Amino acid sequence: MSLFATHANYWFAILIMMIGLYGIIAKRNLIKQAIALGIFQTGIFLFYVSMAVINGGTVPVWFLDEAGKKYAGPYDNPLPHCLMLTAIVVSVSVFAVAIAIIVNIKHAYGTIEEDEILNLEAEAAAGSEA
Amino acid sequence: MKEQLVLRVVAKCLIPPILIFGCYIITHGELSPGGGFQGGIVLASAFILHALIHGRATLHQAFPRNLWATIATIGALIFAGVGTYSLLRGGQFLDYGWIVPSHPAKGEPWGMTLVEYGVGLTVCSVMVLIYDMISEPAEDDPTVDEDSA
Amino acid sequence: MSEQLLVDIGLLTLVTALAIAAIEVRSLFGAAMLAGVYSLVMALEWTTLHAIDVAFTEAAVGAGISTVLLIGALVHVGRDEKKPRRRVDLRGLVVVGITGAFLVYGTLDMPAFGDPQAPVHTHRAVRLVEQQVGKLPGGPGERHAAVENAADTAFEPTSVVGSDPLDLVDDFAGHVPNMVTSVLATYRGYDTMFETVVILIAGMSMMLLLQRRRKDVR
Amino acid sequence: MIDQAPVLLVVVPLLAGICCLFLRGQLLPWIWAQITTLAVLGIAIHLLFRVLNEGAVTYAMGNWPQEWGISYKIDAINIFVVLIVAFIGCVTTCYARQSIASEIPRDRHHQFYSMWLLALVGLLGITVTNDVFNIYVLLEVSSLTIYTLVAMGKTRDKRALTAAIRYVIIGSVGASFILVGIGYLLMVTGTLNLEDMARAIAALPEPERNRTVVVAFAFLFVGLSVKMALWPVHMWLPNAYGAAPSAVSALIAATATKVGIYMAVRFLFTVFGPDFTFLSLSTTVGQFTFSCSGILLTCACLGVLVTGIQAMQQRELKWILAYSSVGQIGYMVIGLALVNHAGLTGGIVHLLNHALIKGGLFMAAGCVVFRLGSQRLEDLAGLSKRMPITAAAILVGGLGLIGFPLTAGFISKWYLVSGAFEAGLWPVAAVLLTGSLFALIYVWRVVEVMYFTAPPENAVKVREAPLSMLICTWILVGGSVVLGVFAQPTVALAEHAANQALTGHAQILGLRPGASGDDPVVHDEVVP
Repeated sequence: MSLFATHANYWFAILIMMIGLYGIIAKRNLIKQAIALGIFQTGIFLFYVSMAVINGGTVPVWFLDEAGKKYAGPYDNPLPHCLMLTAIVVSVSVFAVAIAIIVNIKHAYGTIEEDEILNLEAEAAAGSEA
Repeated sequence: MKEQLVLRVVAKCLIPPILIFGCYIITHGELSPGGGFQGGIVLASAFILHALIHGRATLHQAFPRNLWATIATIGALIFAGVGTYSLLRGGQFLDYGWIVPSHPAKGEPWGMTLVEYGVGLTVCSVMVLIYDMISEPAEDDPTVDEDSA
Repeated sequence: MSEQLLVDIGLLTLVTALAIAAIEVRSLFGAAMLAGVYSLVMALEWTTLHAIDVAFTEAAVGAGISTVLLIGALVHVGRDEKKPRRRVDLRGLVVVGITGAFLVYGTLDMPAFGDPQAPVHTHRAVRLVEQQVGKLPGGPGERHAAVENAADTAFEPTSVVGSDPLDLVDDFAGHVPNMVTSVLATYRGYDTMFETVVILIAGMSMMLLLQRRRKDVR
Repeated sequence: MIDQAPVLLVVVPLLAGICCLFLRGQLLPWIWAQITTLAVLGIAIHLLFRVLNEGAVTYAMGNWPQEWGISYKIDAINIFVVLIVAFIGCVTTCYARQSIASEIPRDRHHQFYSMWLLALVGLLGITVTNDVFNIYVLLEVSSLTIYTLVAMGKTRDKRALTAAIRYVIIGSVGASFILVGIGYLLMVTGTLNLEDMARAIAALPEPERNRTVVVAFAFLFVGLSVKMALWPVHMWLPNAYGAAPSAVSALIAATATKVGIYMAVRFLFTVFGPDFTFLSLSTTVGQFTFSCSGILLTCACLGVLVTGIQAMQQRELKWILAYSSVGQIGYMVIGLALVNHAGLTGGIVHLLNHALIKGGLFMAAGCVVFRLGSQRLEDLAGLSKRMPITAAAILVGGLGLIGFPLTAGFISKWYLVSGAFEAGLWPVAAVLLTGSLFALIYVWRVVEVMYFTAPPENAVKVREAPLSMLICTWILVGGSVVLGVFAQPTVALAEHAANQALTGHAQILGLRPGASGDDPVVHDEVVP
């Protein structure tokens, strides 16, 4: 139980990552794969953000306490937050590029189901051989 | 959706505050949560809202697509330019201190503000571009004429 | 069990359920909506973990732009997923199970959640939080520092005591209360520049891949 | 005055790549890209001499101390990779003008070349940076641009799209694994600087028993394997290389996976250290001993054999080359996993040799596609009569793939085989030779069709490829022959790099003095 209390946040992050990874492996629909990739990455962000927490800490923005002095802390660690801002931006960029390619695939092949696309490609290869 | 009176009125009321809020978030990013990226998205949402209600063609009349691409490029150039400026003055890349060489520690906030605006410009225009592009009809769709290009 | 933990676990259970639903639901439109809600609840969770900036971004990106993108894409690709052959993919479950177990195994040697003595809080972050990293010699302040003080000023903060209400000595001649912004824009500004470039690349990719060709060009 | 060369290496193509979006037309963006890549090559050569004369070069972004900010550090290992990327970037840009003009719509060229330059930014940036998270961000810069560049092959071959989406999904999962690994390491070390991280890991009590470090190592390992296309996680590579526009195939085949291997060297040798990676991390289960070098060698050897057989079965020239690439990556990984001086030298020198050979071969394949509009083997019949110079380039490049004496491929294989014998691993040496045999077979299939089959009756008349494309092809193919005959300079550089890899970790920890060890500023004890 004590291990659960101290590590539950990490485990939930891992659980969410794995849900995303399962979606990437199991789903044949490309849009679903893209969504699952996003979920996988949010799991990682959750892990980093959990890393930043300090017991009794507060939001990493300096502020004045009642006495008019700078609140001495502890503040949560801003470094992982900053890294995750960058990573979120990267992940939305990857998502946008993925969606752009998927839309192109729909126009070129008429489907976005991975197995149907593979069938079409196999047929095309067989057709050009004959 | 041009006939939806309620939507149009509400949008008209909402868009100016959203724009102001976006600028506030970018500028105030050093003092409170927020920054160039978040502010840029808020700004973009105002334009996307306008385009959703009045159609993309209306948006293109005021802000053609190439303008968005240019703004996005300029935003990234501002960031890289601030870095290069310090490099040209003889310092390290991205050393904001060189913006006010007589008092380097005062140059830092200047650099941060400039950089945040660069990020904001790029993010805002790229988000509008993304919306614009994903709403683009297919290349071989015969039912659409070429007005949107 | 602390209140924080209870709130966390409640929210995280909700997030997990939403994630499963977003992946398993057959309608792609439903999946897009659920992914948006998932992002919003995740933003809420990050607020409880005090990551305000991250929560702000996630709400704007995940619930805003990503959903717009997805719905725009569904106009092109249709809104239903093909019926899968099997409900549950065993191969996927095995891979995920092994990977997940391995990751959990790795957390066992980690410092406890919220431990103030964790290396990530004590090793390098302290000065970032205090904003007292100080620059290497060779900056523009060198001349002034050299005049005032001949001693090695490499790690003296280059600023002077400001007249601001917080009365601080830091890297910024005054202060940047939002530490996330100060880390993002200065100490790790180089990463942020590439973050901007990544966004630019995403925009250009969309234009390269989706823009209709004008009829007069080829 | 501070020497700005390290940062200019990345900032020049960055600024040029962004500004390229303002240009219009077909010729102007290309000239712009060509000037930029030439400048980058110049900076890289300047840096080479600095590294040779003064040892490692460091550069602090924003003048922040490297433990808190982001810094660059260029030593003997990365200057070698920087030179490869800069040189290949320069030659492929020259090649790209006519090749791309025939494959990309006319009004998109400024965006295409902008992507092209930004891909180089990412690759160069990964190579010179000394910060883990910066590696991740730049990895995504290079990956995103390469995804798009690959997808641009859609106008010629729509398989480029499916190849691109597979690359997006697998590549992003790989990058996410790297991000997880970085997170676990950050958790136990509290720093992002590579050297600082190496010191912090070494300072842990028994790092090889720290479960977090071991899991971080494993995840970095898997993520990097995906990025460098190590068998069996290479699935994204063949279609991406085969269906991409020809110039893009040449660029990424010669640089992207090489940078992946460089990252692996950096993490395995500099961050974790050869002792940790290859000695401490072995576990014995029953009668089997699992060690990192064992796993690497098994994957690499199986990769060489399996992809050799797959390459024999392909019917299209670029797919043969792509499968052969995975095998050749296996050779480089074998070099790393042998962990001795000869093996590592062979692996590192093969980075360059394979970049030249495979870049030249993909360019020659691009010439074929340019004129014939097809790359299927049966359409290549009688190519020696129809396009003799291109056919000769494929022949010479193919000899390099086999490892024929007097070609660069021979030099690297020589070192790899002697490294394998030095380590007492004769099965590995046998695999290396079998790989050459397989290469002989798949190259022979191409050569047979080109030289010993008459062109079909109804074959369209084709001219030889344009001069600019031929010259660039022959610069690389000829270069591989020249480096096969006069191997001394490159082998010397590679030996230098191998030394650096084997001793760098000890230098960082201060166990061994070295010119390129720690930078002079040590600031831990100063507390303001």
